Amino acid sequence: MECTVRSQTGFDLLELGGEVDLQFSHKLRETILGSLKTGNPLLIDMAKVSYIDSSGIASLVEGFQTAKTSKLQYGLLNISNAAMQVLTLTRLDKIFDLHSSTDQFKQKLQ
Amino acid sequence: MNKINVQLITGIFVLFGIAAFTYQAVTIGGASIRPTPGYTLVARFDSISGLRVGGIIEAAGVRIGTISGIKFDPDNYKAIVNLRINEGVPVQQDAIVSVRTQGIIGEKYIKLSAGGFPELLTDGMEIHETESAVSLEELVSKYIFNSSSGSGSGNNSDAKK
Amino acid sequence: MASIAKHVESLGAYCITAMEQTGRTFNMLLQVLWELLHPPYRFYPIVRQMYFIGARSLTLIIVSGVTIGMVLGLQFYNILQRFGSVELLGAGVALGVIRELGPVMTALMVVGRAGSSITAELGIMRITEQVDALECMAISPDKFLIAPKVVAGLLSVPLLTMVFDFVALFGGYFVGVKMFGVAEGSYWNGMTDAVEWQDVRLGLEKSFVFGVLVTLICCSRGFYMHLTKAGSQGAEGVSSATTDAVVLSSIAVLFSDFLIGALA
Amino acid sequence: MTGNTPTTNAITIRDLVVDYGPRRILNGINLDVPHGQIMVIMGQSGAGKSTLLRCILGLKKPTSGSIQMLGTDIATASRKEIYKARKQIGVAFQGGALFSSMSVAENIQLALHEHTDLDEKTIQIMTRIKLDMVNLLEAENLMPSELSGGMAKRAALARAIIMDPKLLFFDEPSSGLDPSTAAELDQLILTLKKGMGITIVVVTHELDSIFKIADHIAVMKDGNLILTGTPQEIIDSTNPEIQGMLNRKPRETIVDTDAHLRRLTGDF
Repeated sequence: MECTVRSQTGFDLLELGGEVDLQFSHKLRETILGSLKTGNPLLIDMAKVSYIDSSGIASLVEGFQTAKTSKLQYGLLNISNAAMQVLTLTRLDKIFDLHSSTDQFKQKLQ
Repeated sequence: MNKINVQLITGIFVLFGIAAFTYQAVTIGGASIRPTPGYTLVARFDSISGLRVGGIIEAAGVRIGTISGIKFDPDNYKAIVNLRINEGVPVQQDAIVSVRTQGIIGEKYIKLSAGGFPELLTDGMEIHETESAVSLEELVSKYIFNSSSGSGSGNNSDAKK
Repeated sequence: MASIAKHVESLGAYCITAMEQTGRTFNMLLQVLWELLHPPYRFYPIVRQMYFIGARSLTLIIVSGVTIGMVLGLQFYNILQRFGSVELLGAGVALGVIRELGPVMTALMVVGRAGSSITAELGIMRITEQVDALECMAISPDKFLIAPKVVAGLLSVPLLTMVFDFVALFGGYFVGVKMFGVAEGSYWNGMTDAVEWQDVRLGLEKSFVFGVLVTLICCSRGFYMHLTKAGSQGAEGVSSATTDAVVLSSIAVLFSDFLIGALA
Repeated sequence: MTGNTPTTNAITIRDLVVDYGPRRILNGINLDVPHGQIMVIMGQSGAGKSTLLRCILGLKKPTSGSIQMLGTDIATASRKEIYKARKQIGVAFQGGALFSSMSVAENIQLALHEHTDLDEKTIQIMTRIKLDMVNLLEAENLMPSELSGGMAKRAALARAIIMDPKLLFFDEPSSGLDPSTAAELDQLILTLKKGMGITIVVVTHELDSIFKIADHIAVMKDGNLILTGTPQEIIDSTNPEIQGMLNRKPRETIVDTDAHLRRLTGDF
């Protein structure tokens, strides 16, 4: 699993890739929660996610809830097919803020 | 079932059990964490039949120590008894120790009678004046057959028939 | 002739079953030991089982302990009074309770209260495929189900025995001192003089052995229910396995009590 | 791991024989379960379906033969290897087999608690995701004894998929359920296959659900696998036994009055 945070103007971009499974999802959780602590909005790029299981989804959900309570914008970017299937299955595609470009997210920030 | 409740009750149970054990082991069983302060004397008896390790030593009816060990001396067929005397109880060189019985069929214990010498015994020394256990059978037979020998005192080697 | 042969045959079959069961129980002990030596170590399940086997038996143990102490006090007083040595009452009650009755009675109470339900629980888990479900989740039933119960038995039975002994001494005290007027000092001093650390230790050793023996037998009868004749009988099988477990572990307690007494 | 050869099949069974005492229960079974598809093992009770399932799960040692499951030969593997393979599978048992001393949520979380060191919050969200999938969120804190048959089966399914298994076994998903609940479960099985790409093995004798969910069907009778194929192949089969099973004809169309009377009264 790859999981790196990059500072952009006005928000943080988390690039997620590879297989997000039971072994790695606690690292994902820590990264998301750590990033949100800085008080910046968070956009998670999921273009390179080849597999995500429900523990990964759970980490995304927890991040979403944390962002909501601290009134931060929290979005998912370029969701890969593999990830989209799981999101649809768990009916979370209707809950998360899904974006197809960084600009879309930036607009929302203003 | 409440989690905290389970843990609390189990904790109480464990503490209760350990307390009950400590009571038995220390108060009743006589196991002590530290040895009671005192010193050990040695005495040789012809017969101590019935005496046990842990038995009590009395002087004037007061408990002044415990029997800490019993060994057999193969050289002269005698019993070697280690007497643990409490601190602060002086034992004179000519003090007399005798094996006695509580009641008619009760526990055997050791009675210490004071001597007259000013010199006191110290740790590891031996008490020479000993009186052995009185055998009930012996007493009865003496009474019946009107044996001429004196009281049931020690140094009688005909105790066993 | 034929009927004699048949009897001999059934005796043989019985012996083979008994050997198999003993073997399985022993095997279970080895499994439990192996699991206990390997991580992960979990303590909460043991606490939970100690609550069930130990803490919940406390009332029963206290009531029966006091009763046994009172009975001993009464009986010993009647006997000792004839010899005029009622001052030995404390010693008699204490030795009887600490060396023999405490460990044995406690173990039998645990068999009846906790042992039977251990067998029933495991038997039901077996017939409703709960044990299989555990296996399929890659969770060792030995670690998850059996080990906490055996450890809890090993710890709870001695603790219960100590409680039993403690209250029994007071039961004897109540009858001897309060009812019959034995001198209070001679009751307690007689006890202190007569009981040695070795006696307490013997009682304790017995109760450790009983604790393991009882939980192990009850666990193995329930857990391996499917391998016995009872296994194919569903609910009825659970009840017969439970009865078997109670009878067997009671006999095991009494017999090993004799063995330990003889060896010590 | 033994035999970690890349195969296209999730399960490969070769010449599986199981004896129980003198009785032969499985008589040389050969079966392939391809990845990502639903295999239904059907047959009447006593045909050996459950024994086959127990063998695949490693709950029963076969007399001979080999069972490759996700690259592990279950028939010969050590306990450790079997446990490792089992972490990738989920099993929903017939009666649910929920642990009666734990609530539904605790049941579902158990494997996560035992096998992972995930955060408690993550575990809770995962549990709720799975409960939501089986439409059982409201039963989270109920005890198994408070569940209806259908709820227990759904809870068991949620427990089986909590670790996101590659392979899911479902023993009699619709037996003992009313038709609408059964249909709901069938739909759920299909969703799981599509959404998560799980290979699913279903053991059942309910014809209605078989043809709704199956990609492949294996028909068993008296310890033998008499036919394997797609649902269409099964329907088109000319095998009289299979036709008998499918049509469920009455045993005798013309009743021999005398013989039947004798059977009932017991007079011979």
